[in-house]
Amino acid sequence: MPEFERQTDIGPPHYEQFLPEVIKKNYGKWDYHEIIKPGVMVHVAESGDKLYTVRCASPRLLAITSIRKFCDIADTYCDGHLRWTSRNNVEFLLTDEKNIDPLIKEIEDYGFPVGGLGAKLSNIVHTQGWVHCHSAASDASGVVKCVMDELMPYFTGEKDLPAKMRVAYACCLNMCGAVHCSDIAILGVHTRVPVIEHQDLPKMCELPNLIASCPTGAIRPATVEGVQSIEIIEEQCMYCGNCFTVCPAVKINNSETDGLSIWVGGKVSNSRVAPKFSKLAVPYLPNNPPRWPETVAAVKNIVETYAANARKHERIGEWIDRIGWPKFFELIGQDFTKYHIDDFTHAGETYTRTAQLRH
Amino acid sequence: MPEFERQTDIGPPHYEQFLPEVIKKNYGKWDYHEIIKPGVMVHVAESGDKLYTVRCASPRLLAITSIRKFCDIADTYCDGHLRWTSRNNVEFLLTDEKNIDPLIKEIEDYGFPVGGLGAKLSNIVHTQGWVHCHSAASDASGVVKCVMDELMPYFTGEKDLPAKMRVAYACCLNMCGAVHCSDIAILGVHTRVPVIEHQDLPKMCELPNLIASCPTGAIRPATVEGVQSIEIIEEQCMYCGNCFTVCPAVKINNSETDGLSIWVGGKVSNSRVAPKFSKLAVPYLPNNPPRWPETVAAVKNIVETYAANARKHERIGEWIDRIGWPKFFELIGQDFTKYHIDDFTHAGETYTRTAQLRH
Amino acid sequence: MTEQRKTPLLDELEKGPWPSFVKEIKKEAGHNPMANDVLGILERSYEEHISHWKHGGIVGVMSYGGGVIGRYCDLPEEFPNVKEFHTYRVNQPSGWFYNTKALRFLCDVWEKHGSGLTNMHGSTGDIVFLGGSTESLEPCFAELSCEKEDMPAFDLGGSGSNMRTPSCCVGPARCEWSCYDTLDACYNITQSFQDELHRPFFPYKYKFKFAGCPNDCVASIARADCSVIGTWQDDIQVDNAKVAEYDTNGTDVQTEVCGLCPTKCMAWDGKTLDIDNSNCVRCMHCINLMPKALKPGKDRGATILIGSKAPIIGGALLSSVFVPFLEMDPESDYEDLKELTEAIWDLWGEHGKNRERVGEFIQRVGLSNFLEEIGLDPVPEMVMHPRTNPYIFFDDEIFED
Amino acid sequence: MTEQRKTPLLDELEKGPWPSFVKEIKKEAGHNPMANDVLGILERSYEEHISHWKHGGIVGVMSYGGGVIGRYCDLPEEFPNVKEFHTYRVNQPSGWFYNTKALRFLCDVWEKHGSGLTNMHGSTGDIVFLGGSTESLEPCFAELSCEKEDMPAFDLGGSGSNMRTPSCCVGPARCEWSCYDTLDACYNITQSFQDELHRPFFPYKYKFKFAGCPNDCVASIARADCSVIGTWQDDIQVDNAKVAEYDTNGTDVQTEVCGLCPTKCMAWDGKTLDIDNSNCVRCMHCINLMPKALKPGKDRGATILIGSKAPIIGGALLSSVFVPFLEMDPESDYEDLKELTEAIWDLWGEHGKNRERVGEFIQRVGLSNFLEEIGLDPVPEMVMHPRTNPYIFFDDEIFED
Ligand code: SRM
Ligand code: SRM
Ligand code: SRM
Ligand code: SRM
Ligand code: SF4
Ligand code: SF4
Ligand code: SF4
Ligand code: SF4
Ligand code: SF4
Ligand code: SF4
Ligand code: SF4
Ligand code: SF4
Repeated sequence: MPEFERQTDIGPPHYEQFLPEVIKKNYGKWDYHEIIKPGVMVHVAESGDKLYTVRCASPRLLAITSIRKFCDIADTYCDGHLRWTSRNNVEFLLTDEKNIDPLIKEIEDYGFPVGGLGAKLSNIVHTQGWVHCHSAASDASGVVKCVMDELMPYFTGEKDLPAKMRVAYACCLNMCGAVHCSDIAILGVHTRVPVIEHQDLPKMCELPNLIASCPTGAIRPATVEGVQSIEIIEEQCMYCGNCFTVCPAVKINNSETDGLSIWVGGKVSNSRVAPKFSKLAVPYLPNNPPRWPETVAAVKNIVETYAANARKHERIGEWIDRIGWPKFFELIGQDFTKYHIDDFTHAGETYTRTAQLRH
Repeated sequence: MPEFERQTDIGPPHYEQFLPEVIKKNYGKWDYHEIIKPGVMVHVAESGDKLYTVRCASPRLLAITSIRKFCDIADTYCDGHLRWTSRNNVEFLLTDEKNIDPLIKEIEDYGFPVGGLGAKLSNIVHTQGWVHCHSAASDASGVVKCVMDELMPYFTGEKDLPAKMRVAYACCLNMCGAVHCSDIAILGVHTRVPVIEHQDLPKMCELPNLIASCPTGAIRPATVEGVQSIEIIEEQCMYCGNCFTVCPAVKINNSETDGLSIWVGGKVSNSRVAPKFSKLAVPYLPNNPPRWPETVAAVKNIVETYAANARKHERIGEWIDRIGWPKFFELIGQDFTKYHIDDFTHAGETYTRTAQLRH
Repeated sequence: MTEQRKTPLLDELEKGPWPSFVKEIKKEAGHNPMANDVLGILERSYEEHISHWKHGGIVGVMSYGGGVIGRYCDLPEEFPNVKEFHTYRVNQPSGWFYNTKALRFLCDVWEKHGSGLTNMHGSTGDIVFLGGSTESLEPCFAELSCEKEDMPAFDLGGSGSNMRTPSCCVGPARCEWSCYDTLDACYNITQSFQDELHRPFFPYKYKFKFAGCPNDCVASIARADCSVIGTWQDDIQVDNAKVAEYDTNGTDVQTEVCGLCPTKCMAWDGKTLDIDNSNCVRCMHCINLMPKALKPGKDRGATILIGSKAPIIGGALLSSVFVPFLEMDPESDYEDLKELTEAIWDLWGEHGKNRERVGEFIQRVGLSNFLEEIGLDPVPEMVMHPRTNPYIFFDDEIFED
Repeated sequence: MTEQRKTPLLDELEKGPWPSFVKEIKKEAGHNPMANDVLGILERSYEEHISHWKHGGIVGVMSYGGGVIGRYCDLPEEFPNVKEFHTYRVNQPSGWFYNTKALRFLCDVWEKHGSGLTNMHGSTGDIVFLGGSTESLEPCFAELSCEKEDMPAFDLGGSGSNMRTPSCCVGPARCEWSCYDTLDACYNITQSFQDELHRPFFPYKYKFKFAGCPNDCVASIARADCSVIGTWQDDIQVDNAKVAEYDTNGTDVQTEVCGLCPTKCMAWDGKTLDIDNSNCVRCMHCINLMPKALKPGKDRGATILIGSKAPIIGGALLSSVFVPFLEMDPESDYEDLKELTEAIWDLWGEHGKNRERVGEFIQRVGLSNFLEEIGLDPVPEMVMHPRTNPYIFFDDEIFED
């Protein structure tokens, strides 16, 4: 008999065992909450009980060493309870107000700043990048680190923002970070037609799947170098890389020409205005590790322009809708190019079909 | 030498010769206008000159007898000057205020009511119908007459409206009346797959054009009854009749099943909100000449519901956008059906992609 | 003269207060056999719920490819006088202005050559002569178009795959808001493109409509391949004393005017109407409500929008912004507009598919490509918002700096 | 133990105030060869601007079709310890709540079997164990999943064409606005569909996300095939005294609260907040701004929306309304939601194309047809507006009355 007897289809452990007592007692009976200082909030229950939350940043990629350190801290101050947020921040759950400051000191000393609550910049949701993924047009963790180094005051609350700001990063058009509805999205882009390894292709890939994978129908079957392979109609290829996703013999990665693009104005909440997609702001910036200065500068410029100009409670997309896209491009100093105009299936729906214009 | 020597490419006569003196003098120098009573307005020039306009209805289909009568009236009161509007009303142009009432009496006695100015219902823009067109799913002039008989108080000003109301009629999906952006549009619809006269088809029609004419790609070449003809994939046909437009052998008209549909909420002006398309309100009403009672009742119901509920200056589409479509359907007592949900190219763009809902 | 047709169903449409088209037909039917037969065949349609007209085939006047819509009935034995029942599209004068002399002339010609029935006007804007025989086409056209003393000559408008008859709003002739001379522009364009109007050699129809301001009283944005809509660049002209008058005489300026401004760029404190003109989108609403107090600015011109059309084939389109602001000085002879138009016609003429309107063509090839070929720079005014999908066709230029 | 890799480029990323992932990797690289090699290969990517990972092929644990993403590097000679570098997706507990005991257990297991590196959490919500060898898969999984005293067992989450690991917001555990029990619903659905989670037999992935209110703190509307978003049917609960307190303590209630309400359905006169609840669209804005004074109504449940996804292939989608209001009583065991889900899976399973997400499927077959097959009536809430094009597929039923 093996040491450990595998079980299948048991599902995740039940969450209840992980809830602190104060939550179990007041589950579903919270009355209100208040942010008491940057990164710290209190939830008050109908019973009068209080739950304090201290939120700290995380690079998402965590060593078990760090997780164990979090455990030590949680054992000391939180009766062993903590959680992660949907944006990869860590939340320590306390009942004793006196523990807040010592906890903050300890976690910040360990290198994890506290903040991100309320009308602030939160953590950048991101993806694998060169750390683990084959499709990545750029690294994920590295770009995120560089951008957040620069924007940290908006996380910790040293600098103010009109409203919540959600930045997201995805390393290719698969968009695992679901960056398509972010205040600011940084997106890795391929910019060249894939190179086909014809000799490998028939062994590795199924032709019908491969052909069906292309959003613009750029792929057609062809006999090349004596094998049943494919050809790509160059003018129809917009480098999405989906052919590579289904077929490793169609190489999309390119160390010279892969780069980054920046998108703005998306949101997810239904608050005030309906959820929105992010729209293209900066079509292409070079891949420039280790510190991606062009990308960092571009993002910072957008954040600062927004912070200086938007009204209270306005997410960046609401602000742009109020001032108009021409003004936005003017303010951030970005040329409007042919790349900004949609040319995919529903492109016509984005054309301005009114004479309502600012002049 | 013929009696009349034809000239070509001379274009229309120059408009200037048709302008009354007061217009020539004040051309481009009008200061303001005022509606002084239903159907009558005055334009005051910077010079202080005044131009009065009396607007009267017309069925658009005019006998030369009537046009001559208009000429008599214009000669009597308007120094021989009149014009038509973009919605087929007649405008008599006067400088002497005293002539207004006699003119109104005379034209109304002749059967042409005065009105349609300002926040009123104007004339129904319409098309040929059974009077002249091959494609017509219903008559145009007849439906228009019946609807306006019922709604005339909104034209003459006896009854009030919150804003301008533009109704339009088109007898088939070609929409020659450009009804697609009307407050209320009445649209003739075919509802059955066309019947193909295979023996005639090859003689009368070019196959590639015919196949390309179908918006849903329902037509494919086929040999039927021994000739090179086409077949229509029934499930893909939505009866638009475009195949009939390009090929007389594909018969779309059907005396049993052709009918009418009603669309609401479109507009053209850029005032307040951008121009909008009309949206489907009532999918199908039977073709019921000579008085089309179902259609008249449905239009009247919409107009009355709007008049009773909208705010001042709100066009019908603006009103519906404020109260929401569910409420609109409830107020007019119309079932929401599968026909109301778009299923053409950009259908997905019309789905509700927010949790913002009234409950 | 044959007896007037019996029309019990149509007679129902003589009742009621709105002017009756049946009465109109009957006004001619007593003395005009074509009018009488159209009454009869229409009654038949009312009985049977179906049209009795057939496709036209090619009829017209010599050397023109358009201007006449051929029409035949499918019951020629019963209604011999409308066996052929073609319509003429007679090009209307700018703004649909007439004097009675010209109108009487048109009536006389049409009494002589046709049914005596008209549409004033067709949806595109033409004077429509409703129903004439093939034989009558040439003599009728000759009489309309011949040079005569003291009486203007008329020409035919468009039909088929050509430029269609342009039309325009009443504009400076009677409207205080007209931001350019719509009548002149319409006349000028019509005259400049007579060949394109009369001889179809486009992929499909091409319509012009000229509106003097964003109220768009000719519905140009909904039904013109080229919609020319007047607008201005500088500040709205405000007379605050007059605003105050409106405010005391029944217009709640804050609620009705400022409150409905689409960008909420105005405020009224009882004395001054404060307009943030940089955020005014030239919608006209405030001006519409207070014509005595407000006027468009003085730096005027037009926005050029392209591509509106009815649903067939790809779905209806509204026109979309092509040139945000174009000067429309009559002195310039509208050279810019003409150059753009010719560039569009060249491109679409060469690459447009059969029966593909220019709005559909632009969507098919992509607005960016279209602009590049025409030689216009993309500007953000052309789109409601930049693209949301990441399917970007990058050129090598992105690698330059 | 080999020497720690030299990483001059990555070392640049140890600088700066934000927590450094390079530091994280180095925390393990000193004693874990896999972590050390991933550091090395990543440095290479930084030098060459390119990924050194290859497609995975099928790796996994026995009897499961998902839960592991296979990964190999293309430089196995140089970096032998990451020759195989698969990730495990370990199904997280609802709401990402942990106690330190469970966390330490996870760390211990991963120290033993893998790189010691994790993502807390993956974008879908899983605990991601970043990098293990093929050989380690079974023992690691066994240790995670085995029954043990006083320590919860963990299972794998989804990958491939199956149900993906559901996730949910913190909900009633800490949030005063949760309109249903997100943690319970997420747990219940996950447990009920274990087979669908572990064994891919769908056309493509299918994701669930549960948000307790329209703030949507799990971004469900943007990235879940089924987005369950809490809402309420009755009136917002108002404590006017508390509204007044906000008004005096720095919130301009009229401007900031009422003025930003999307339907402008509220007014504040200094004493009473008057809400026209029939026009409230449950956007949460007013409640967000004044949590002490306002609360969602008491008649609570959820809106079910379907179909959001990333751009590939047809363009990104947001989820669209499928059931405007569904009760979410835990007592009901979420039977309605499960029934609807199974109906969708059956239909899409049978007719969906390979790699076609359900949102794309609905667009392809048409929402009306989809609803008909599922057995739901169309309601106007499902669309922003009715159709604008006249291309209607009429059935014979229109002739009945
Ligand atoms: C902890 C977390 C849920 C979880 O289960 O993990 C959470 C928790 C709270 N959210 Fe959230 N939200 C969380 C992700 C989100 C997301 C999802 C995302 O960012 O990916 C959204 C949608 C974002 C978007 O629209 O793009 C989100 C949109 C909101 C909003 C609406 C903001 C707006 O006006 O658009 C509120 C209301 C507010 O802040 O006034 C809100 C409010 C709250 C409150 C105040 C709810 C409460 O009463 O407890 C919580 C703490 C406030 C805060 O962070 O400022 N939460 N919240 C998530 C924290 C993420 C983080 O680490 O930053
Ligand atoms: C005579 C005519 C122009 C022509 O060259 O023939 C005309 C003339 C005027 N229009 Fe117009 N409009 C005329 C068709 C239109 C159209 C086109 C149409 O209906 O097909 C529109 C767009 C309709 C739409 O949006 O669907 C139109 C939208 C307006 C508006 C904007 C109304 C709105 O708020 O949406 C105004 C401003 C107003 O009324 O306050 C306006 C205002 C005016 C003024 C007041 C302009 C002026 O200062 O002289 C004119 C008379 C007022 C009136 O009718 O109430 N006119 N006007 C057309 C009369 C048609 C008719 O017989 O009823
Ligand atoms: C006479 C007129 C209707 C009327 O009663 O006023 C008319 C009548 C016809 N139109 Fe039209 N159209 C007329 C204005 C329009 C308009 C409105 C406009 O120009 O402002 C439109 C919508 C705007 C547009 O251009 O898209 C219009 C969109 C169509 C279409 C659809 C075109 C499209 O691209 O979607 C067709 C179909 C076609 O061209 O094959 C069409 C075709 C036709 C044909 C020629 C029928 C056919 O199948 O070929 C009709 C001849 C009817 C007859 O027997 O006399 N007609 N047609 C209008 C022209 C009179 C004039 O010259 O003043
Ligand atoms: C690990 C993770 C990113 C991360 O760093 O967190 C991830 C990683 C991958 N995703 Fe993803 N996706 C991850 C969440 C997402 C999300 C976000 C979400 O689930 O909320 C999305 C967008 C939402 C959606 O589902 O549309 C997402 C959209 C995709 C797509 C595009 C799917 C589409 O329909 O558009 C692909 C391509 C595919 O499936 O072939 C993809 C494919 C992939 C693959 C398997 C690469 C591939 O070509 O097959 C990546 C493996 C990377 C690696 O080496 O580990 N991944 N992927 C996320 C899963 C972790 C977890 O289980 O918690
Ligand atoms: S976004 Fe692309 S490159 Fe990044 S993890 Fe997802 S699939 Fe891989
Ligand atoms: S990269 Fe995208 S567009 Fe280009 S061939 Fe591959 S799938 Fe098609
Ligand atoms: S709408 Fe259709 S039926 Fe009516 S005139 Fe135009 S083409 Fe003929
Ligand atoms: S009626 Fe329309 S949809 Fe049907 S076959 Fe003809 S063109 Fe196609
Ligand atoms: S479009 Fe403008 S300028 Fe022309 S008539 Fe209408 S309101 Fe006057
Ligand atoms: S024209 Fe329209 S946008 Fe401009 S100030 Fe007036 S109402 Fe506002
Ligand atoms: S979605 Fe709503 S219920 Fe859930 S945490 Fe966010 S605010 Fe609270
Ligand atoms: S929830 Fe939103 S829509 Fe409802 S009253 Fe509050 S702000 Fe208005």
